[in-house]
Amino acid sequence: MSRPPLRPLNEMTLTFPALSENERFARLAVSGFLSVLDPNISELSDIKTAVSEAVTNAIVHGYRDTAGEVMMQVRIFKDSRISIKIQDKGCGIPDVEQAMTPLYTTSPEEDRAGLGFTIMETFMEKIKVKSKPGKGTTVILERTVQGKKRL
Amino acid sequence: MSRPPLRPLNEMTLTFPALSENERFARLAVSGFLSVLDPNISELSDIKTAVSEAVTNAIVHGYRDTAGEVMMQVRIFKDSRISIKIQDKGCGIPDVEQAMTPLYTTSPEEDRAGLGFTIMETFMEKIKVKSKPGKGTTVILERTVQGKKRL
Amino acid sequence: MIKILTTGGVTLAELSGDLDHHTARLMRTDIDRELAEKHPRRLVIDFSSVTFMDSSGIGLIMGRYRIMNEQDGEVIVARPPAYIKKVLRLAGVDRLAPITDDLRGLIPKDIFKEKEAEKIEQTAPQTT
Amino acid sequence: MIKILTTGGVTLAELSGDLDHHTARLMRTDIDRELAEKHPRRLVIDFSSVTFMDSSGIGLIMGRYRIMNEQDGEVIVARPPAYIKKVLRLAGVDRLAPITDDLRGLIPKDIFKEKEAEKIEQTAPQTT
Ligand SMILES: Nc1ncnc2c1ncn2[C@@H]1O[C@H](COP(=O)(O)OP(=O)(O)O)[C@@H](O)[C@H]1O
Ligand SMILES: Nc1ncnc2c1ncn2[C@@H]1O[C@H](COP(=O)(O)OP(=O)(O)O)[C@@H](O)[C@H]1O
Repeated sequence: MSRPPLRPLNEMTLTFPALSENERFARLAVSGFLSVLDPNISELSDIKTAVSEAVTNAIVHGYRDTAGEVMMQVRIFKDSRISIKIQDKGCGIPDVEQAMTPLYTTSPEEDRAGLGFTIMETFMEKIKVKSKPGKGTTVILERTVQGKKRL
Repeated sequence: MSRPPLRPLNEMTLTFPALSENERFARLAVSGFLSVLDPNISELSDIKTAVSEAVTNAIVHGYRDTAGEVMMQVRIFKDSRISIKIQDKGCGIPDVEQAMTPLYTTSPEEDRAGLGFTIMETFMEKIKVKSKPGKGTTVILERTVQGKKRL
Repeated sequence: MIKILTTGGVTLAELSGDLDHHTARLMRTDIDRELAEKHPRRLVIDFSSVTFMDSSGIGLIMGRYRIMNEQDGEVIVARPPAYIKKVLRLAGVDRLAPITDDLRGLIPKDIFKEKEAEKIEQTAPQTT
Repeated sequence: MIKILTTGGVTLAELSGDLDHHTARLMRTDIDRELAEKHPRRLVIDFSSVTFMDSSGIGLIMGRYRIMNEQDGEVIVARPPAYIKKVLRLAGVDRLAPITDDLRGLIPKDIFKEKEAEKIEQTAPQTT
């Protein structure tokens, strides 16, 4: 798969405080912004699920002990390629590889299943995770939207 | 009417390039974010219309000759008071009072009706406009949401 | 989105979806082309399927009013939903273009026949 | 949102709306209270009205599985829509909690009678 070209056709950046009620709003904003690509139900559901995982992680883990802002940036490139960046300035992840292991979670007592990263990897084509303890975490999710018309 | 208290209960900030296709997205984001207040159809329609006017003005007038970013911030305060700020860093308005006169428009050739500010004033309870030629324009819209349950 | 049909000197423009600055530009192009080609004496704009409208809709009506008025024609604003009426009233649109909740008598009967014929032709929905 | 009913040792939890971290916390509280009070031998979670689910739904099922398993009870995942099945499969939920598209035989018949009675009582829709 080739890298997306540098200039997006359209983009939006959203910031909101790390409140769990904003998880739903983040999904809504993503599907609203991508509606111009006319995604089919299955890919829209995949994208919303992946975004929900990343935003929830920022709220639940990133800002576990603190308040803070979550940033989400959605970009649309040529040929319906999309890139979604979710960023927090929270506690960060000491070992990203370990964190991405299926079923690994640091919050089992809160009914976290340890499957957030697994879902992001499965439902998107590409995932990049940058994190630094004490500085925060950035997750970049990428994929192509086929859309209804082109199926 | 009393001033809204200083700390919002929730807020979101959205930025997007001044493309006309984003007018729809801005309305969608506002109604999605305010859905927790359960606004009735009539107030939701009023708020969406006022927001649409301010965002369209930023795109049509503010960035008439240039590209740029539109910022929209929505805040929810106690007792369902809301405040919506729409900001551009475009050309600015030389005479705000004149601009706010009903039917006044600098773009009649583009079928602008000169009623944007009139609609914002009528459909919201309070409007503040700050503008500086060459620097940009900030519009702040405020009102209370009654909601379905409280009617 | 927009569907346009002219019969017997009457142009019926059926608008649907959100009517804002972005979509008004697309609708305007289609309506003005039809007016220039067919020279109707009456333009009926049907708002019954419009889901949102801001002052761009007022601009759309006023601009069409100016064109029709030049050739001694009229513009009728038909079947606006309640939230659109609010904007229309605020703009005082009815002083220039009458607002009606009923299409009967305003458009020739055979416009409906043509619409039926068109429906059978169109298998896929039209996109703008 | 959630509606819970227990009859004949079976608890039926009907979930609706989006199931994410935010709503899962509310649902969990209600389910766990019912389990602690009624000690059912079977918990049937009905997903047919769930409009979205992420891994928080898996956590909700797994947590309830642990509670039920301790008291030798079982959890059944009923009527999940297609997009939810995808998440369930990925998590391998069916190894612990059977997934079914049919409620018949799983819950006592009189649970439906109670539901009817409740419907008549409730004039306004319940909110959580
Ligand atoms: N934004 C983040 N900030 C800090 N830690 C994180 C973040 N995202 C993930 N993690 C860590 O990675 C682990 C695995 O994440 P994930 O696969 O999403 O499972 P879960 O959220 O169910 O724990 C989390 O338990 C947490 O320790
Ligand atoms: N964000 C803005 N930047 C620059 N000029 C603006 C802006 N908003 C409004 N104006 C000026 O104010 C005038 C009146 O605005 P408005 O009442 O919304 O009517 P309209 O948009 O139909 O022209 C505009 O024609 C324009 O000259």
